[in-house]
Amino acid sequence: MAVPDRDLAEFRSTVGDWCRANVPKDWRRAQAGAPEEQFVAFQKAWFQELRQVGWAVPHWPAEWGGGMSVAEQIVLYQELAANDAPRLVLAFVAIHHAASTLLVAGTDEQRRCHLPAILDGELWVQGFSEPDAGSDLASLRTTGRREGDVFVVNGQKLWSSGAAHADWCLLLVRTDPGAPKREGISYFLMDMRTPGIDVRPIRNANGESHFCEMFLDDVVIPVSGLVGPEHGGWRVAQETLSAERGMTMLELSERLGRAGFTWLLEACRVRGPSGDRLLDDPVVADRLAAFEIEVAGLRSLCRRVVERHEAGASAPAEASIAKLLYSELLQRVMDFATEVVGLEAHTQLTKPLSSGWESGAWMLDYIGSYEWTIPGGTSEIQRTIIGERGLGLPREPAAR
Amino acid sequence: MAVPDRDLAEFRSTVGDWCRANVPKDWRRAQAGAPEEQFVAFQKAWFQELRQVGWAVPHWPAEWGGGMSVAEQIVLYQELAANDAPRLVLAFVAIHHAASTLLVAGTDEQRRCHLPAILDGELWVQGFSEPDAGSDLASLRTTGRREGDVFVVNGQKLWSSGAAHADWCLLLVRTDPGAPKREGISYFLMDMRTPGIDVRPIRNANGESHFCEMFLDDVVIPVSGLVGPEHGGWRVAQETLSAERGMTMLELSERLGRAGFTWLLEACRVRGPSGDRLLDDPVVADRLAAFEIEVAGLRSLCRRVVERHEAGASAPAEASIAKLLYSELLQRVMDFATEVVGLEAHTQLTKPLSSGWESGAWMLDYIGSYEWTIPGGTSEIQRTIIGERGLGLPREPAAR
Amino acid sequence: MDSDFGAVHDELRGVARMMLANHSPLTTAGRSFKPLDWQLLASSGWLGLEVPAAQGGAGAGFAELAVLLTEFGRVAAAAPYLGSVVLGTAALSLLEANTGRDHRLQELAAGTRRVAVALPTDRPEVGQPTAPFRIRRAGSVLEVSGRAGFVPDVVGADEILLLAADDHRPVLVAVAPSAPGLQIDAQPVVDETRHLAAVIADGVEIDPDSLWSFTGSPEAGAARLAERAMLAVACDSLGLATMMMEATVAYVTDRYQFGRPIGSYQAVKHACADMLVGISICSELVGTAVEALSSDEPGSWVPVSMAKAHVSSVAVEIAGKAIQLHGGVGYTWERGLHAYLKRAALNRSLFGSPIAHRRRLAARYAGEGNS
Amino acid sequence: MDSDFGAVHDELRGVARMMLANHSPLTTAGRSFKPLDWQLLASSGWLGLEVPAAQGGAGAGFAELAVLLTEFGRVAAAAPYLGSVVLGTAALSLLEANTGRDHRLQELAAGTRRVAVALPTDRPEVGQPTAPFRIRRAGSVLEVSGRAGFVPDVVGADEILLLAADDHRPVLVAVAPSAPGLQIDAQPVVDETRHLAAVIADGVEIDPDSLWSFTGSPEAGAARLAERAMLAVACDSLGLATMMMEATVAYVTDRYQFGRPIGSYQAVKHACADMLVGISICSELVGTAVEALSSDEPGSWVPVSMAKAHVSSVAVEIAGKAIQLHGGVGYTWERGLHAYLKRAALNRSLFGSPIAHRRRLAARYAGEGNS
Repeated sequence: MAVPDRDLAEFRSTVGDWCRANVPKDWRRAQAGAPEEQFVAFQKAWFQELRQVGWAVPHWPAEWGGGMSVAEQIVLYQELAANDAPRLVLAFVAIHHAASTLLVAGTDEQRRCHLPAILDGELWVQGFSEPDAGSDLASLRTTGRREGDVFVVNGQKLWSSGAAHADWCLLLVRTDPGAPKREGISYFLMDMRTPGIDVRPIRNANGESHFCEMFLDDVVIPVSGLVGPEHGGWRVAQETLSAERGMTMLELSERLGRAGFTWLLEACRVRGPSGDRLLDDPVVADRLAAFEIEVAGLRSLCRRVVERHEAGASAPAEASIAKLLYSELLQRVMDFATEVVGLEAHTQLTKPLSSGWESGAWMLDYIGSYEWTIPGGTSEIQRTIIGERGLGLPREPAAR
Repeated sequence: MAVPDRDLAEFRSTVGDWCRANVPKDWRRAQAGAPEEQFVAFQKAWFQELRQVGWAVPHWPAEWGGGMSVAEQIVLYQELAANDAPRLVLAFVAIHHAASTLLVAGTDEQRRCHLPAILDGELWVQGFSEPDAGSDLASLRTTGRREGDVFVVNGQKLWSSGAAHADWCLLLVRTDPGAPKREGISYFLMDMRTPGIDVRPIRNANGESHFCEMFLDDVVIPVSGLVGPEHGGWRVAQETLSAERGMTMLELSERLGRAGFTWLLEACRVRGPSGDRLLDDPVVADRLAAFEIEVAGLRSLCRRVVERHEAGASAPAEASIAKLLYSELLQRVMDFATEVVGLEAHTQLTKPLSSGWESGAWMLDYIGSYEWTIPGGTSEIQRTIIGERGLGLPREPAAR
Repeated sequence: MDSDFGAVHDELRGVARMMLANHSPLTTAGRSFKPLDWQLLASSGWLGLEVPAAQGGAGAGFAELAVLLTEFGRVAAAAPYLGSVVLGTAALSLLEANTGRDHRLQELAAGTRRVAVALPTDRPEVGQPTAPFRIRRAGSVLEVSGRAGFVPDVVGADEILLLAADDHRPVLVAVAPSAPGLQIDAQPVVDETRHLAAVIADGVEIDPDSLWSFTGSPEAGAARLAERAMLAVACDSLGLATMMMEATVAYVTDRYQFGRPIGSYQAVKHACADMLVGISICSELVGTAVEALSSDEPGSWVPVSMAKAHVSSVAVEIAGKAIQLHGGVGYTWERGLHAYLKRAALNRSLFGSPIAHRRRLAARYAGEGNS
Repeated sequence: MDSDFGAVHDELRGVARMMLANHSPLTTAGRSFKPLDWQLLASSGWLGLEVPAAQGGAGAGFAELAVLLTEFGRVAAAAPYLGSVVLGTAALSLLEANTGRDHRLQELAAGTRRVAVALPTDRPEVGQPTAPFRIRRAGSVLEVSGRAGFVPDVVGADEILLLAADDHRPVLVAVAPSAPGLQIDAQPVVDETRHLAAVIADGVEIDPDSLWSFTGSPEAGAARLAERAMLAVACDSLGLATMMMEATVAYVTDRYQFGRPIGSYQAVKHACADMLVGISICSELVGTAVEALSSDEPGSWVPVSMAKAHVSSVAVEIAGKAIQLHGGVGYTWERGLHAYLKRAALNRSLFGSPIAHRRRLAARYAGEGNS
């Protein structure tokens, strides 16, 4: 997969030129606090723009419309970040989790049905978490009763980000209540137009409503919606969930470096009423340098993680290391930015949804950072994974 | 126990005047790196000086030579710290642990035998910890076999600070191997001249040897050496061990504030070759201020802890809070001092043993700080105690 | 872990906690941040706590006020208490006596008048607040001009007291919100429990009877006002941090994952322990500062700056950790924890950042002598 | 978690780890800090790693040296490697070619000569090290004077190279330890694995043949030397931190308390996880800096300062945490962990404190443009 350095440099300038020509200049201002429909329309349009140049799903196999080398993907995401292109946040589950599920464990028919549809704009939602199954995902209680060629599903899902706009859902359901908790779960593709699905938005700490609750009342899913074996869904979820995390962490760490840290520097260069700049405070400058170092280390680490993953030489738990580092560093940077920018940091009341986890609205960004330290395995869970899988430390005794 | 403010002010000036007249001016220099015998002689002499003015055992009951109010003790320890008087480190176990054990659980005869002797210079050592019983003290394995009027003791004790100089030992021994682990332990007073006791010094990380291993080979202790009921020693240890911790934490926090922080300030005021002072670096100044605040809070907390203890209104786990705060703050201050003072901090190769945990030999003091975050319940254990006893959080499930 | 100012304080605290119990964003499911009922506060005697009995107040001191402020912090109370009571009543009390003043104090205690005080909010200089307004005398006409940002509780106030320099001497000037030349720009912030505004005066003509001098040293009076503001915020942060700890302890005791209450896991338990340890120090720092300010100790700014710097920082950490330990639930609007984090972060920046306060403290080290 | 520079590096690392396995203070029970056998290092080709093949060396680069330096850090090796190899050989390599130089390189590679290099050790200025010595020309007589503290590996060196200013141009001057006017004061430090000394020259007369110019820009040559010193220390800290993590993981897996291995407790497990996370970042920073320095990138001081600032700090934290998690055993002399903490703390201060390096980095932000 080695791509000559010269070709990479050329690709970099191609992406850069394209971005400068095509990234809407004022998208952040226009999208900050924009109504939901406008956000959805913007995301769909941007997805098609990227698709046209072949950069919407670079990580997919060539036969489905991707086929970009990892080295090129790294360049692509670095340049998208450097040019502050909008992120594909709305299609995220579709192009990552849904696609990797289909590619790894789906049937040919499922793939043919959905992968092209995703390219045309089909949106997906995750239906995994439940009120009593957060970190302990395997304790989920949504039930699926088999009746001939269909399953009848009842239960409640939580934190289903984007459910309001989704066409399809990746759903984990307990289909064998008698089995040990990880062995009675099936993995389904659920059409969101099926009767019995009630989606209610949940306002998050910033007042946004991209999270949803999903109530499932006798929802009928045909057996053809199964992914992997009946009752064998837990393994499918494990294999497919984290498939694309490496490249996502790389993209986000690039954005933290290029957008987040750079804007913080800019904010610290603004001259106050008395002509002084935050940067002139050596205490602030010292902290900025410390953050720059950590961000540089994180970006380097993320590149290494995707390269090693590509080479089949991943170190154990390194995806957890990257996630923990990114999320906690993001949080500390945003907390610090809120502190030093001071009262002005509290006056920005909206931020665009199409960004990375940094928008320059520091207080909102600080709060938003908890969306990275909590979901997808809390920082506490990540540390346990790193200790046990990364270092081989003994597990805790099981609860009685 | 309310002492009028005026009397306290007068007492404060009495102690201050006495210290200025009696604290040897150059004791730190003279004692730094001094041979063991010189340290012991110095400690014994200083103990007698304090005893003469009634300040060696102020916390003991009046009938045994103490009887000072808590308010006065606070003043006493504040002034001893402010005037950099040597600490009674050699007699520490004798005047605190041994005395409180005797006062709380000893017989009249034991008290009459030992309390006056301690005033005359009798030294004690703790024989609690063992190689496999550190944080989990109750799992100790030293055995005591009853044979008529005596117990025959075999085993190994560790971290017995000052055993080389001790006359007597507070000893925990498993006397009923069949009982649950906390119910088969007895508490003894052991004469260190008894045959079968082999004391070997252990060098610590700083190269000092005040810790010892103690090997017990068929050591015979008469039944009269029992404190509390046979097999009932665990409760005795629990009741008496932490008795004086509050006042000790107060004394040490005063020394951290008066000696430790003040010396750090002085070190930061020294002009370097180019005429600059560490203090002129705003990054250093900022950290110094942060430490000053924490030390102020700690000192205030320690005063409150002893006052509440005196009033019988102790909050749960507050002794653990004080110990955790002191030990970790000490460690952070010394680490920071080592960092900012730089290479010079590494050139001080000795420090006096009669000090608090700060001597101005920053690197040695930083290492020495682990003597507070590890023994007496590691910081990890303290946090568990604070969570469970201070906040009522549920315990971990027991190991299988 | 509240500080213990004795039985009177315990009673005041108990009453306040009961009355405010249902006003926390934790119990109102984040639906609204409705201000507390002002008349109820008046009838509880809380508006006139420091007003002399002669003017219908309780004649108490800052120590009692601090108890209430901490309780308000516990429920992240949305009430113009900071502007009108902590600063307004105190500003008037610090003035030389005059009938206008006494009359106003009476109305403040009764709840029939509300005021705001425009101090420098963002970067306090070492020792002495700089007046953000200045007086100009043109013949017999008096005018005030200047600007103060982020002034608490201006909108809805019947009168605004401006800290102004009258030939370098700090004085207070009372202006009506409707005065020609006075502009009030609401500055909405992420924290919906606080209401701030910029006050801009451009040659506002003032009645000479509305220009008041501080009793004693004008500089000391202005400094005292600023210290009250700083310490009030520290009390608030202490209260909200305590509430966050209690809510977290309750949650992690009830919430099970992997067959155990999550509070039995060391990662969670030790994080809660660190909250208690942090609050223990905060409580001491606030107690020391309150005592110093109440008893008018010289140099009271030292413990006040210590408390403001440390407590306002620790409260953000604790509120953030509370959200983290509540997991996804803690990140919802409904659960209300966000209101505490936002308020804690705003508190950190109000009336001087922690870095600014530490700089102020560190300036004392510069001399070669003892600190 | 070592950086991967390919198969050659893996082999070098493997050989080194095997050869050094029994030299760690962890395995020698802290009995001594005996220097590694210098002739053994020579016969392994480690002394001439960067010496050209023509002079009997391996003709390798700093990337290979970095592998060894990290392994030396793992065992807290007591050897004059920093002074004689990292700085000495490199200093000579950076000089304009001359027979004296080539001859010396040959002897250095063979282990028959040892040198030390006196650079400013404590507070490096932004960008450019200031020469601690200066040349004075009195007629045809050349003299050097000045002082450098904490110079590594001076005692026992056959020759000392002084970084000196010759009319503001940095040059290197070779002096014999016995030269009249040269004073060497050993500066023993708590860390017994390092040997430092102050070098004081008071009008030491020098042979004109011993005054050497750097190839190319003299400033660049001097800067390159300083960067090598900084990065060598960062490599050392990375190695020792990694060893501390591994020793801790092994200990907490074996040590039982309350019926469980202590590594099964979250407080311990998460602390170990944080070590791995910290080392992962350190490893990246070192890798990036080594690449920049090896390939002579302009601006290589940026990744070098980043690595020095961060890695040398994190290593102290990790070594300290290792002692803490080992409990009482970790605090004994015998266990040897203390040697790592002492060396880590010394590394933090050698060749620029973390604060100084961050100040240097932050100076880049001052412009209004992009960083």
